[in-house]
Formats: sequence, C-alpha cells, structure tokens
Amino acid sequence: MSEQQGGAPLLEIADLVKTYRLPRERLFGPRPQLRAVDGVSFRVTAGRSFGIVGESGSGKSTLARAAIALEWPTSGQARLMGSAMNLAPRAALRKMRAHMQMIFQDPYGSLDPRQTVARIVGEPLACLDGISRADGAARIAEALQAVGLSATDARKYPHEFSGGQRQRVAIARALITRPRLVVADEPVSALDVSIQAQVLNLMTDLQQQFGITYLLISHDLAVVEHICDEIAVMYRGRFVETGPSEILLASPAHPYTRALIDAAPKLQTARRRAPAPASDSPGPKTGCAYASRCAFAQSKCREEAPALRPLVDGRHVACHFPL
Amino acid sequence: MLLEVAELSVDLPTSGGVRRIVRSASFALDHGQTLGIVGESGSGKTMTALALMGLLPDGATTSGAILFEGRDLLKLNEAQMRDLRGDRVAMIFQEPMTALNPLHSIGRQIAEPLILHRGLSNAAAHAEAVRLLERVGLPDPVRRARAYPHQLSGGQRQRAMIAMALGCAPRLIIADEPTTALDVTVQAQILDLIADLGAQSDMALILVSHDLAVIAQNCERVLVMYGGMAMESGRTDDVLARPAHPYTKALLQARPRVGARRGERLQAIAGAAPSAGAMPKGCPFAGRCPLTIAACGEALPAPVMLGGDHMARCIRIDAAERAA
Amino acid sequence: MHHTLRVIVAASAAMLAFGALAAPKDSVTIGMVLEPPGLDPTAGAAAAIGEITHYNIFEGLTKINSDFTVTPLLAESWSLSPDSKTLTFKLRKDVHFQDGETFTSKDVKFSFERAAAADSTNKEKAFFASIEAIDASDPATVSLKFKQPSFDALYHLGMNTAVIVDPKNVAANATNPVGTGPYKLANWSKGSSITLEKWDGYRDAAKIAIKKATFRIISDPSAGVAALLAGDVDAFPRFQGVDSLAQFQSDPRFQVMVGGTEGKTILSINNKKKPLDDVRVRRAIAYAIDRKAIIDGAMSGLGTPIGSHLTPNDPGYVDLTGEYPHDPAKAKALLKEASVTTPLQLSLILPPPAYARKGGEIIAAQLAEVGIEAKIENVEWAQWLSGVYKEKNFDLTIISHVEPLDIGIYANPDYYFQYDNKDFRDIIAKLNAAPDLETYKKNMADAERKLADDSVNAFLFQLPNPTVADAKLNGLWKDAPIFANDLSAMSWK
Amino acid sequence: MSDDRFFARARRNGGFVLGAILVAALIAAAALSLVWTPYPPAAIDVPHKLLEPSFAHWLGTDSLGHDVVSQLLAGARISILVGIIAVGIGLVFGVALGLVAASVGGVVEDVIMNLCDFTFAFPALLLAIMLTAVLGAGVVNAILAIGVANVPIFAKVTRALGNGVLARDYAMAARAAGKGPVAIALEHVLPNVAPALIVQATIQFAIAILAEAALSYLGLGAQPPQASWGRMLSDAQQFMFLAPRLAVFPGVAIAMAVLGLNLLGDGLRDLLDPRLRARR
Amino acid sequence: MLFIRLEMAGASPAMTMDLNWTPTDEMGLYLFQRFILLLATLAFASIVVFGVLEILPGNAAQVMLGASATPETVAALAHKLGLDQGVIVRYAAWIGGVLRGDFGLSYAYDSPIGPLIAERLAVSAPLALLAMLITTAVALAAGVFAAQRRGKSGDVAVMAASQIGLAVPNFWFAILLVLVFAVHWRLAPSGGFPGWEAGLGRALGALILPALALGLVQAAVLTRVTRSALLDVLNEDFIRTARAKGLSRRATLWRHALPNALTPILTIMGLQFANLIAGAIVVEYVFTLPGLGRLVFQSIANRDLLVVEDCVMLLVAIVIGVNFFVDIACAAIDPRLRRRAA
Repeated sequence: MSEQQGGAPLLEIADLVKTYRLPRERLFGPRPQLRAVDGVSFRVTAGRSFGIVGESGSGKSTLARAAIALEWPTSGQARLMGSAMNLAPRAALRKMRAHMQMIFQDPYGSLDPRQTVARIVGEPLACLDGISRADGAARIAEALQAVGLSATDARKYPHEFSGGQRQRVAIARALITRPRLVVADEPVSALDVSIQAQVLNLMTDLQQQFGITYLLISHDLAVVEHICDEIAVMYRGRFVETGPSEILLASPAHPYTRALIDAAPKLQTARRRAPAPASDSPGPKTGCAYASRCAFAQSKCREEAPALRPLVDGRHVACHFPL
Repeated sequence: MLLEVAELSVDLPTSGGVRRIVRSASFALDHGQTLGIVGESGSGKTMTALALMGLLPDGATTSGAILFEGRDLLKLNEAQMRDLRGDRVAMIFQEPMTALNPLHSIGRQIAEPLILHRGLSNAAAHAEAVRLLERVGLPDPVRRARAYPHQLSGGQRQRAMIAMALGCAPRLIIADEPTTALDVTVQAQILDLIADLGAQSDMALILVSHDLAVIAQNCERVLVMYGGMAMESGRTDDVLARPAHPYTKALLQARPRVGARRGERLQAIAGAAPSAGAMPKGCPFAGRCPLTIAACGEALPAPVMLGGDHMARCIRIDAAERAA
Repeated sequence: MHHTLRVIVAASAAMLAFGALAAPKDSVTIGMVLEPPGLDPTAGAAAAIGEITHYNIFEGLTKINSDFTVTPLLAESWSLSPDSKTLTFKLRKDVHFQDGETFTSKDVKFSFERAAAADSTNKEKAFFASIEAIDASDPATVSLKFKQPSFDALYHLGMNTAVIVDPKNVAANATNPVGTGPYKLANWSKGSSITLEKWDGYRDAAKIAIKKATFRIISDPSAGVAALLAGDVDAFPRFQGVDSLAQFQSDPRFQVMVGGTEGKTILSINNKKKPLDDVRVRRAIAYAIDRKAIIDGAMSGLGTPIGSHLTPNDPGYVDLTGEYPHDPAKAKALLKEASVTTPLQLSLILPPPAYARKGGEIIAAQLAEVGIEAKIENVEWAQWLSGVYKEKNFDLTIISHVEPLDIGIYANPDYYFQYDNKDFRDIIAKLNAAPDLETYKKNMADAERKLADDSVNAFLFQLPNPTVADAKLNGLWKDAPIFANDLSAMSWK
Repeated sequence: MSDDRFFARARRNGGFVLGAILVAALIAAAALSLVWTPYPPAAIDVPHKLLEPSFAHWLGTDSLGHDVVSQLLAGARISILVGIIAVGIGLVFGVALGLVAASVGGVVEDVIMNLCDFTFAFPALLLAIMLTAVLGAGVVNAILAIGVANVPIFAKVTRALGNGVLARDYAMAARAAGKGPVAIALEHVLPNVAPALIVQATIQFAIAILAEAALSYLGLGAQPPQASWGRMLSDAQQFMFLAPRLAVFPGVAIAMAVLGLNLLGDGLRDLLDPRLRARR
Repeated sequence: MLFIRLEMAGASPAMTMDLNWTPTDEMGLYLFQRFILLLATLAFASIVVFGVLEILPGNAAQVMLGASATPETVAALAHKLGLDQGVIVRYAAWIGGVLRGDFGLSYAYDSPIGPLIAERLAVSAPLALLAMLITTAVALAAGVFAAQRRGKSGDVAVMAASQIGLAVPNFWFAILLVLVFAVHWRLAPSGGFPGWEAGLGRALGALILPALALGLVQAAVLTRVTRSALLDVLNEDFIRTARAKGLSRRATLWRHALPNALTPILTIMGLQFANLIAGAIVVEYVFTLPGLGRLVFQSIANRDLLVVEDCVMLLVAIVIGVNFFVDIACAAIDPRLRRRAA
C-alpha cells in the first residue's frame, strides 16, 4: 500500500504552542493571550491516519493549520518527513507542500468562484516546477476521474456543481500532487447526510488506492473513527487522550472522552442523560482544564495539571484518575 | 388535539418563479407530545415550522389547514396571529448569536414577551426574566440578565433563547435546529433541558433537525421530509425499527456509526437532492432511489398507512420491504 | 387767509406723504462687488475702501464730483501761486473729527507727511513725495509747495488717498475709522456687509437724509441681479451684470444710469518678451482686435472705445481709436513681415472681473483669426499681482487702470508691461514741467500719440459705470471719476 | 457566469438598461464632438449672443454667442476625460494600497487604513480647492485632486473585500498549494474583488463628473475656451434672469450623465454580484 | 467611517469569554483609545494643512499693499508678518498660537483671525446644522418608509427620487431654488445674510434655501443608506425572533430594526459631514453667504495664508471631531463595538 519511509514519521508535531494576542481589557493592562494550542506533540506514521476530535475552540483547527505550515507556531515544531517546516527556506517549503495537501470544511468557500475547475484543481501543480502544460492537463483529468468526476468537468465553474460534487473537486485538488499526507478539516460536516456517505466512501477509497495518510479534524467521533487508526481528543488546546481508535472509543480513559461519546446522538430512542452539569466558564488557571466540568474531579485536579502519560494498551491520557 | 396540520402546502416566489417548498404535509400533535421533523437542507422542514408561526417570508402563499387549539391559523389575521405568537406558540431558532438582538441586554429580550402578553411592568418582567434564566440553568442569572448576547457563550445564548420562549408558558414550542450550532456535549445538555422543561409544563414540542439521531433520542414521533414532502411519519420506535420508505432506510444506513468497522463502505445515496426549481412532478426521491420505476416520476405518491399512525408515501413499499 | 391756506396745503401734503409711506424711508442698502480689506483709504490700495469711506467717513480738502469737476470740501477755497508750484488752501473752521477733536491745518500737514513717509503704504505715495514743503503755521490755512508745477494736484487731493486723518487714531483706522465725514462705522460683518450710521455731530447734520447705510458685498453678478429684483439691495453702483441692464431699464421700479469712469481697459502686452518686443507684432495685435465686438460681448455694448491711455473726459484727450481699425489681413501681413511663425503661442492672463474674463475669451478668438493662439489662464487678483504685476511673467493680460491721469506709468521701464522708451520719457518730463494748462494738454496729446504709435498695449475702452437703483432713490452718481458713494447726497423721493 | 445569462438578466433590469442608454448617450456625445459639432464649440459670435432656441441653434446661444448644443457635446468630453483619469488614478493606487493592506495585514494594514480614514477628513472639494490653489486652476489639477480623493475609497473597498476573500478557504487552499501572497492577491483576491470595484468605479465616475462640474463652476476646473458643463453653469448663472434656459441645459446634462452612471452601477451590482449591497 | 471598521475584524480565533467584564472599563478604554487617535489625527492634519499651504504661490505682503507698493515696503511687511522666517519656526508659532486660542492676524483684514472665524461660524454652523437636520429628517422618514414597502410603488418612488437627488449637483439645485423661490415667488431672500442681529426670523430665512439645497441633495444619499441598512437588519434572525415573540411589524421596526440600523446610518452621516462642509463652500458661493467655506475661498484668492490654514484646519478638525463623536455614539449604541478597541 504505502511505501515506508525509513525511520522518520510522516508528520511529527513536537511541543507545539500557538498563542494569539487578544484586545486589551484594561486601559494600561497587558494584552491577554489565548493559547489556542498549548504544547501538543504527536506523530503520524505513514499509512496510519490520525484523527483529532474536540469541540469548537479546542484548538484543533489551529493545530491542523500549523501541521500543514499555514500557521507559524509560537514555539515548537512541525516536521514533515523529518524536516522542520517552520525552519525551512521558502523554496524548500514550497517543494515540501507537494507532499501534503488540505481539504476544507465548506465546499462553497474553498473553491474560487471565478476560476474554472481545471485551474482550481491544477493550482497545487502550478506551484511546482517542471510540469508541462500537457502533463498538467492530463494530471487534472486523472485527478478528476479519481474522484468520480469526468474530465470534461474541468471547463466548468464551481457554481455549476452541487455541494457533494464541489467537495469532490476539492479532494481532486488535494490529490493532484500525489501527496502522502492530506489534512482534512471537518471535510463532511457541512454536507447533508446522504452526501456525507459519498464523500467518506471516496476518502476511504483514495486511502487504499493512493496510500494517502489522513490527518482528520472533526467534532464527530463516528466520522473520525470511520477513517482513522488513531485518535486524539483535544480540550482547551491540549490532548487529553490519544490512542488507537477502537480501544479509545470502546473504553475511554478520560472523563471528557467519555462525555463526548455519551453526548453523541445515536439512532436509538432511549438515551443516556447528558453527563456533567453544564459549565461554560473558563477553567481555573491551575490544575486540569476540564476539572470544572468533570463529574469525577477531586481537589488534586484543581491544583495540579495532569500530564499526558501512557497507559498499558498504547493509549496516553492526561488525567489523574483515569476511568 | 393541540395541533392538526392537514395538507399544508407552501409556495414561495423566487427569482425563477413560484416554487412549491412544502407539498401536502399532514401531521398532528397533542398536548405534551413531541414530534421530530427531520430532513436535509431544502427539504422544507424549516418552512413548515415557520408556517406554523405565521412567519413565512413575504409573498409566500399557503393552502391546507393548520388547526391549533381548534382555530385554523391560516385563516387568522395578523393581529390574531400576533396574540398567539410568543404566548401560545413559541419558537427557538438555530443560531442563537444572530437570533438575539445584539443591542439589547439578555434580560430585556426575555422580558419583552412578558410585557407584551402578560402585561407585566418593566420591573416585574425583569425579575421574571432573571427567574427564567435561573430555570434554564444559567448560573448567576442576575448578572447574565444584564449581559449582552456577545458576552455569552453559544450554549448560554441558546439557554437564554429557551428562557425567552418559555416566558409565557406556551402550549407549543417549535425548535428549529436548536443545537446545530453547538458542540456535542452542549447539544446534549440543551436537548435535555428542552425535554425536561417541556415535560414539566406539559408543553408540546416540535423539534426540527437534519440529524435523525437527535430526533430519535428526543421525540416520540417523527416526520421525515424530503423535497418538500413528508416521506414517512409515525412513532419514532416504529420508524426506526421498520423504516418503510426507501429514503428513510437510506438515511439510516448512510451514517457512519461509532464502533463500526473502519473503512467499511457506507450505503451512500447516489446523486444529489433536486433543487426546488427542478422538482419532479412525482416522488422527489425518484431517480436517487434504487427502486425507481417509471410510475414514480409521474404523480405524487399517496400516503400508505402501515398500522398505527405509521405512514409512508411510496408506491414501492412492497419492493422496499423485499429489498430489506 | 392766504397764509393759512398754504399751511393747510403743506400739512395735508405732508400727511398724504405720511399716509403713503407709513414710516418715511431713511436707510439705504448699497451693493458692492468686493469687500474692502480694511477701512483706511490712506493705507490700502483697494478701491472698495474708498467706496465705503470716502466722503462718508473721511473727507479730503477737495471733492471730485460726478461730473469730473473739483469743488471745495474741507477747504473753503484755494489759490495757486504764479509759478504754479504752491497751492494755498483756506480751511473750514467748523470741522471736527468724530472723536471730538477739532480739524486744523496741523492735521493736513500730518496726513500728507505720513502719506509721503518712508514706511507709508499709501498708493499715491509718489504724489505726496512730490510735495516739497507744507506750511501749517495758521490753523485755518495750509499751503503746499510742490517740487514741480502741478496741474492735477487738486484732483489728486480729492482722491481717497488724500483724506485727512485724525493723528490720534491713525493706527485704528483700518478697523475703527475716525474721520470728519457725516457717517460713522456701525457694524462690519466680515464677508457680508458693512453698515454706516449717521453721525449727529456732523457740521451739516440736518442736511443728511439717509440715517443708515448698509453696503452688502455681492461678488456674483447674478446674485446682484437677484438681490436687486428681490429688493434686498436699493442701489448697485458699478454694477457687473451689464447684460441684465436692459431688463432693469424696462422695469419702472428701477433707474439705470450708465456713466463713465477713469478706468482705461487695456490688453497689456509684455514689451520685453519676444516677439512682442517687435512693434510690428504689437501693431498686428492691435489690428487683430475688434473693440466693438469686445464691448458688445463683454460689456453689453457699454463703454467708450479708447485709442490710448486716457479717457475722453480727461484734459488733453485725443481720439486715437482710428489708429488701428479692425483689419485681420493687415495683422497677418505685419506678423509675416516680422517673420513670426504662426500660430504664435501666447499666454493671456485674466483677473476676475467680467471685462477681463469675457473680454479675454473674445480677444483670444479674435487673435486666433490672425494666427495667434492665446492660451487663457484665469487667475485671482493675488496671483495676478504676484505673477503678472510683480514677476512680469505673462505675454498678454487684460486690466482696467482706474487711477486718473496715470499715463506716467509708461515712463517707468520697470512697470509690468516694461515699455522702455526714452522719447516717451522726455515727453512725460515735459508734461510734468508744463508751465500752463495749454502746454500740459499739448504734451499730453503727444504722449497719447506716442503710446498709440508704439502700440505699447492694445487700448480697448473706457470702463463704464453702470448703476442700477430703486427708481425712488435720489443723489446717485452717473459718472464715477473716482469710486465713491456719496451718501450725503442721497435721499428718498 | 456565462455571457448569455448575463445579457438575459441585464435586459430585464430596467435601471441597468436606462443607465446603459444614458451612459451610451454620454459617450456618443463625446465621440461625436470629436468629429462634428453644429458649430465650433469655442466659436464666439457676439452679434448672435443669447439667442432663443431656433433651427440654426437648437438650444440657442450663450452670452458670447457660443452654440449651446456644440458646447454641451464638447462638455461631455471633459466629463468623460475627468471621470476616466480620476477613477483610473483612484483604481491604480487605491487597489494597490488595498491589496497590500489586506495581504500584509498587521501594522501595515493599520497604517494604510488610518491614512485612508485620515484623507476622508479632507472633503474632496476642499482638497481640490487646496490643490488647485497650490498648483493653479485647470483641468489637469482638478483631475489630480479628484483622483487623489478617489484613492482611499478604492483602497478601503479593496481591502475590506480582499480581507473577506483572504478569509475564504480557497485563499487558504492556495497557500496550502504553495502560492505566494502576491500570486494569491493577483489570482484570487483581485478577480473576486473586481465586480465590486467595477461597481465602485462607476459610482466614482459619477462623483468625479459632479466634482469636476463643481470645480469648474467655482472657476477651478476647466478654463475657457474649453467647454465644460460646470463652467457653462457658472456663466449661465449670470444670465439667470435673461436666459434661464442656459442654466437648465448643462444642469440637465450633468444630472443625466450622473443618473446614467449611478443606474449602471446599481444595475451592475445586481447583475455581477447580488450579494454586494448598496454601499451608498 | 473614520477609525471605524465597518466590517468585523478578520477571522479571530475563537476565544473564551471572560465574565469579569465591566461595561465602564470597556467604554473607558474605547474612549481613551479613540481620543488618542483623535489627537494624533489632528496633529497629522495640521502638518498636512500647513505643508500644503506653505507652498502656495503669491505673496501676502504684496497683496495686502496692493499694486503700487514698492519692493521695500513689501519686504518690510513680510518681515513684520514673519514670512521671512523658517518653515519650522512658523509652524511652531502657528500651532502654538492655535493651542493658546490665538489664531493669528489676517493679512487681508488686518484683524485677529479668531473673531473673524467666529463671525463666519455664526453663519456656517447654523447652516450645517440646519442642512443636517433637513437631511436626517427627510432621509430617515423616506428611508424607513421605503424599507417598509420594499418593492412596492412607494419604495420605487422614493428610490427614483433619491436617484435624481444623487444626480443633481447641489449648486445647480441651489441656482434653481434661487430662481424659483427668491426671484419668481419672492418667498425668501436670494442670498446674503442679514446677520443674527436682524432677528432670528430673517436670519433663518436667509439660511433656509441654502440649507435646503445642501440638505435635500445629501438626503438622497442618506435615504438610500437608511433603506439598505434597514433592509439588512430586517433580514436578520433576531427580527424573526422579535416577530416570534408576538411583536407587530411596527414595534419590531422601531424597537429592534432601527437601533441596529443606526450604526451604519450614523457612520455614513459622519462621512457625509465632510461632504456637507465641502458642499457648503459651493452653496455659500451661490448664495453669497458669509460663511466659513466662503472665507476659505476668499482667503485663498487673497493669499491670506494664515486664515486659510486656520479655516481648513478648523474644517478638518470639525470633520474629525464629528466622526469621533459618531464613533462614540456607535459604541454607546452597540456594545460589541467597544470590544474592538485594540
């Protein structure tokens, strides 16, 4: 399926921090900072797709953009196949981009309405040197066919397609450089259920066909599990639990993972009540960020932040009292 | 019956001509009951909800009947509808950020229907607003009442919307995708809250959602809409257990499920939903449906009763059962 | 009986008059085009200063009248010494300044010496500098000894630059003028209007009919027309909307008078610039110009053509308008003779007045016919003064020289049109030294002819003085040898 | 958007059609005046001044005997010239500034935008009066003044919409593909901002015509013998009582030209991008 | 739009809400920051105004003394006026004087500029206020009327009228007004200003036509802004919420729609104020009103440098100040705007 890269993982994120400066709150006060990603490390090895789950504002999209060098980390590194992207010269980074592509959430916003499908799909190719016009056209046709569109669609404009077809175009664009890593940020959450299935099927087909490894960002556990071998659960800028999909979802160790699984609506009439009482207030400055929402929180949780530590079954969890 | 909708159709003028957005929808609901309306975008579910409130866009025309507490809402004039809205029928909208007036404090917005329908004084209405905020589980309600919408989180805003809807103790609450904009954990809490409050005061609830699972877990009865048409309806248990309509079936199978084998192919529905401008004469699902025959495209399928009040509009139910 | 009857008749007449005019009108509103920058005529050059203050607030020894005659004002009489160099004035004894000071010969001496002083900003400084000595030993007599015989001294002394000021108040005159005249400044609302009020301490206060006069500044001709029609303004001397005169003439509510001024409207030529230094080119320009078309087009037919730098009412005037008849063919021939390549590109700088702006357009069109392309450049007065007058950066310009008897400017080679001619300077020297009026007139005629012959400038027409006023207003000037509004002469019918 | 659909929709848009007709008339008048006018526009004919409309002079003559029709036709030329150059200046510099602001962001964006806001404090006409006072009156300086006043307007539009485009996922996708900021600005931002710029340019064109008329009316714009509608009005104002018609024709001409451009702009806005809402 | 960003700040990262906010803090911070920016803008404006006008051609001393003045007297006056000093010294002297309330001496009028400007302001300020009043009253009424009847004949009529208003130059409109009201019907004076001492009635009478000429033309723009702002708001979700509460269309309009539409309307009004001041220069010209705009024009003609500088600076300061207050007003109306201080 996929060629093995000796030693170095496909993608390695090392202690990545990304902060944003917020508006001043007091006249002469310092500008407060938001730590969107707060010291996250993980590796994606070729052939094992990695999923990140979390609620809005957890920092998962920032992390995804940092992973593909669309954001510069405040500290830490993102390494693709061993080379740090934030340290690479501009030209080198451009070459590296051929190995990684991205699929976006909104199929309406991710395609330039004033460009033909050929230009859209061919854009990553145009950024590479040494590809002839004829070659390019052939590659575009190939990519379109791979996602179930016809080569003649290349002349059309995005508005001539339905939402599902647009997402296919977006996927074709991501495929055209034959990347090894595709970062997909909520690729199906804007689609209707009936279309979601088409796109998910396409993504799994391509995974098998081209040996693509996904870094998938989603709030939907089922979607992540469908695609990914490994899952990380993110909360307030940090990973609270990581591990192989089956194990993690079957027996979550972190109370937050548990809450996520329980809260996801299921196709059955009887339903478990929502777990912890609601609290949207920000976590305490010290201790576990989830402590204020956690049903199992103890005094230690409010005093000391738990580190991500390994469990026996290959999982890691950041909890003093794992379930 | 609290509410009986019979053969409701809604026509909307667009730049491309008049479009039928809702086609002959019928359903009923009694005090304290919960009904889920599920459908994809463009299925007409939101327009059905707005028709009940009498808040369809300008120029929309309706036919059929909406009997609420014995009166046909479609025959009421604007003033009479106004008296009902916010008092007997209340609505919760999808996006609490935009559904709240950004310039008014939360308390003022919650107090508004109380002043309007209950004739409370400003002070009394504000006090009641604080009580309502407490009831929907917002901590520190006094300060929350003074806050502006942008100072609250999404979940808190939706709680405020619920407090607003509850104010006059309506008989019917229509919630249009109340949790779509929220995180899963918050979504569960909000749905619980709506369910609890409805049960406490014997309010009927219509929950509109694109997510069949949300409906399944919260509503006794379900109405599946597609292309403006009610494809299938009945008790949720019945519909989930024995989906009769090919569309309902496809919908149930298309979703990835937690715990399913990875990479397993999903039962995708081919093609895309028809646009309102290109709606076929017959069944809107014709063409995408694997069981399509020529007759499907010719006339609107009649409702078929399947025992109890389980109904499906399909001329190929037999074939569908065989296929399943 | 007879006597009684007369009294009754008079009384009834008075009553009738009262009945007709519930309140007899004793105020007047006069329109004017430019606002004065200050109110001291001895310090500023703007004609607008005199239009408001002259004869009204400030008075001089003599008075120039509308008919170009000179009569006594603060002087009762005067006499000229046999060598024509000393003028002796007997002064009125009943004259006071508005601050109560008595007017004496000392004030005359002070005023004239101040005007001649080194730091004087008086426009006529040169004239006052030509006074050798002033004898004010007798409070009621003053005698001026000139360096040379002066035939136009009485005229110069009647201008607003020669008004007698109160030595105590000279510094404040620009904003708070104090003079000997019948009116005091009541209010100046800058940019809008200036109001004068009758001064009850005036020596002839009883004869003054108008109690209050408001000068309203209306620079736009059409606004002036509107103001007159709407009755906002009672009189508009030096009215700019000449094209509208016919309309007022046919309206019985209005009186229209068209008189002359001392204004010599000319197309000034930069005599130093090539090829304008060639007299043939200047003559070609003179031939190219059709005065009648200009007067018709720019002045609605008002204005008397002139052929040199003098107006017909001036002493020594000679009609030279036939010198250069409109003859484009001859103009072309002259240009050819001067081997000027056509089209000849020249600048034509136009200051704001209508005679310049509209006249300029017409002249440009006429010059175009003989192969001279005049590029019009409209400028404000300030730009004209700095660019044309001071920097002499122009080819052609149009301007009306309103100072009386100022032909002497041509003797100054640095004057902006830069006419440098020894013969002419000799004529002017003779003119200035003329022992009697006849010689003066003869020399003047020589000077006029010399200018016309050299075609120094193209002389166009005497600036007209059109006045539009309420038909019931008496005492307005028809001709305007100087720009003044003599309020003391005005009254309502 | 395919062309046939554009024209089909354009034909149904009454305002657009009227606007297009008026603008076409304006252009036609200017073009016609280049090759033919009933009389030379600058020809002075004093004996025939202030004539009533007649067969010889369709709209009569003015106070110097200029033929009004000829002057109106030639005046269209100045209006178009001023509009094109002033809008051109605004477009070139404004769009460049706007693109830089949107693309670079941060302090650069703040500085550019604050400068633009700052320029708004100088009303266009005041700026023009100041500039023409410094550089002298004339069409060139009037154009310059109007053009300078246009720069911040285009800069703001470009930057606001450009930021919108840059926030879209397709701009992100272009970055992910390896496109540099300049390429993204030119390939993605500019084409997507273009419809709004076309609409804005039409409106600024109309405003430029109004500004030129006002400046020429004040004597700061076109100089004689150049025919200009604003100058015709200031001349005509002196003859309001004798020949009020002279004050009517140029005014109507200005109003029609501006109306045409505004209608065209509104129509284009509807046709090119219905999401763009009225900005005025 | 000065200082205000009409559109929301670019994609900002989702942030957690701090509930320890206090409204006064936010507003105070906002006020302070806007005020600092106001001062900086004014300082920059003064440099621009001084810089541009210092290179004006012409010589004030020559103008003041007239055509016949000798070069020596001109030089003497130039020295007296300080025109021979360095640019920076003169700028410092000018700005220092202005800060102390001393606007300097007018060359042309030979009198202090302060009272001169005050006199003109007594005409221009009421004119601007009156015009703004007309604009606001007409535009709000017409805009609300049209928005409520979107697409109906009333809306079409208002929009057509406003199109014409946009197309008509204000000075032409002014000329037509004079022609009709002053000359033909004699209902109002044709121009000029009798002064406030002539009585309120007469003074206002002289201002009414100019104010109409200015105000009505401006109203066309604001009407369209009002209508479109209102239509935007009427499409918002919270309007549906208000109707779902049982509020009538009218109550929804006044209580929910209009306050929300007010921010864009106010912002445009602030911008329009600059145009109003520019328009006033032209309209004052038509009506020969002794206003500030006319003073600028006259002073440029007179090369009365200092007056021009003072006037332009004052006009610009007024525009900047008005927009400052618009910003404050918008922030007072809309609590979200206070957050944007950064």
